[in-house]
Amino acid sequence: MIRIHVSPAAIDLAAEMAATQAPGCGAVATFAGHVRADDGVSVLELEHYPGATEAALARVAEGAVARWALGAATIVHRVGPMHPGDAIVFVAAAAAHRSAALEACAYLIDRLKTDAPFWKRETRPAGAGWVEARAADDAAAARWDGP
Amino acid sequence: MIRIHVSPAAIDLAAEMAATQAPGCGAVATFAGHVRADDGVSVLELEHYPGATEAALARVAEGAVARWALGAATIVHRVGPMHPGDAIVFVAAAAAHRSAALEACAYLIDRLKTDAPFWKRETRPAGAGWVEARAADDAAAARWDGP
Amino acid sequence: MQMLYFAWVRERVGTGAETVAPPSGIATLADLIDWLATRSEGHAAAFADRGRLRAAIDQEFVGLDTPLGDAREVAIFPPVTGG
Amino acid sequence: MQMLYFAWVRERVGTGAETVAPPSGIATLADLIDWLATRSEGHAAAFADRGRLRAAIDQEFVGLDTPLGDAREVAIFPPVTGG
Repeated sequence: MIRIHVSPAAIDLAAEMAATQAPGCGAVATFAGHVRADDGVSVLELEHYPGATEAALARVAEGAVARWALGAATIVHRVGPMHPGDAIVFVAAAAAHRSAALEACAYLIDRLKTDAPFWKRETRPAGAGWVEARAADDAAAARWDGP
Repeated sequence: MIRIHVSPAAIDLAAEMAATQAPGCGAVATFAGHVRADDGVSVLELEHYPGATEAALARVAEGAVARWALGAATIVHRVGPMHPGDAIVFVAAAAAHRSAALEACAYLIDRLKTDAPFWKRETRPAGAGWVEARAADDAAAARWDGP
Repeated sequence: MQMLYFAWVRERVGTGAETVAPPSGIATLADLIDWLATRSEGHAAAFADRGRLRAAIDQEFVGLDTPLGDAREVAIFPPVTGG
Repeated sequence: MQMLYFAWVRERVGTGAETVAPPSGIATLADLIDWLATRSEGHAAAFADRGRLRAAIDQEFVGLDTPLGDAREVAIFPPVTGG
């Protein structure tokens, strides 16, 4: 069961976690990313490519389901303006055993960072600007590439 | 902020996830283990060593907080009788960045499995019995050993 | 051909979407970007640093050397920064 | 000395807790287990397979070759299976 949502609404983390389950799946791993309050950011705005975003996230989730035989995978990404403490993204994987759930959860967030068309714009005291892509994110995603 | 709970009460996963946060921690990773419904188990009973259990879980959490500079770590373990679908265990780690949160979350559950005095007793159609320890769990915990 | 622009590419071009009719001889995405850069100062600024551009043809992410084929929708944008 | 037993060790011994006064000459956990095994058929059954036993002295997990020292609480139990 793959669940993909891209929306300007606040993410209901508890509901999303509860929805990521399947018969026989005793292990559920989740990751949530929140706007950090400690680096002077007052507003974080997420732009995306409607249609292509959902398709890219579905491919990421399908890749995880196939690779780790998941019973359920969830990717929820908020778009539009948000504020410190708000959840930006939530991913979750349900599997029979913990190693599959934990690895798949890491895969979902690593791949999402490089494979889905989102762009972050930060407003700080010194002004506003687009966030630069990080080489570390490419490296984190690439570790899942294989033969 | 380390939170440790061992109790016969049902685990409130949403509340535990929401409580695992700290200033500056934009990344929260969680793992929940549930009683599997698909292998004929009707009752799973968890016995533990009161006092020693909480101390062992605190050591596991302190190890994770020190190693990954976590802002918050939570370990909640249910004891007593439970049924298919019930959450047995929930762990969570909050950090500034995702790799620390994800790795610490895996450490918490891997170490809990080998370092804390819990014992599982399953009731199946064929009868009841104590669950045998798994060599795979020792291996998973040992991968965190290092110089 | 429907063009879409995102993030600072959109800001520099001055619009998030426009319809264009490239002349014959525009074979690849790179050719298209060269031609788009001549349309306005904004386009020129948006497309000045080719190394910072990524693209999709009909919502598939592709390299800049990709042939346009019979593309209906082409998107140009910076490296992604979601999550 | 307070003894605690858990899981199938507790079931075989027939109790989860008992107070014992080992004779002098019982230096290590292994010595203690040898001596406990003589107390009843249940104890003997519980402690028959030394390789499946784990232990804690005053709530610290230790190997079976550990000296008892002035232990107040000794727990004996199977390998743990939490999580």
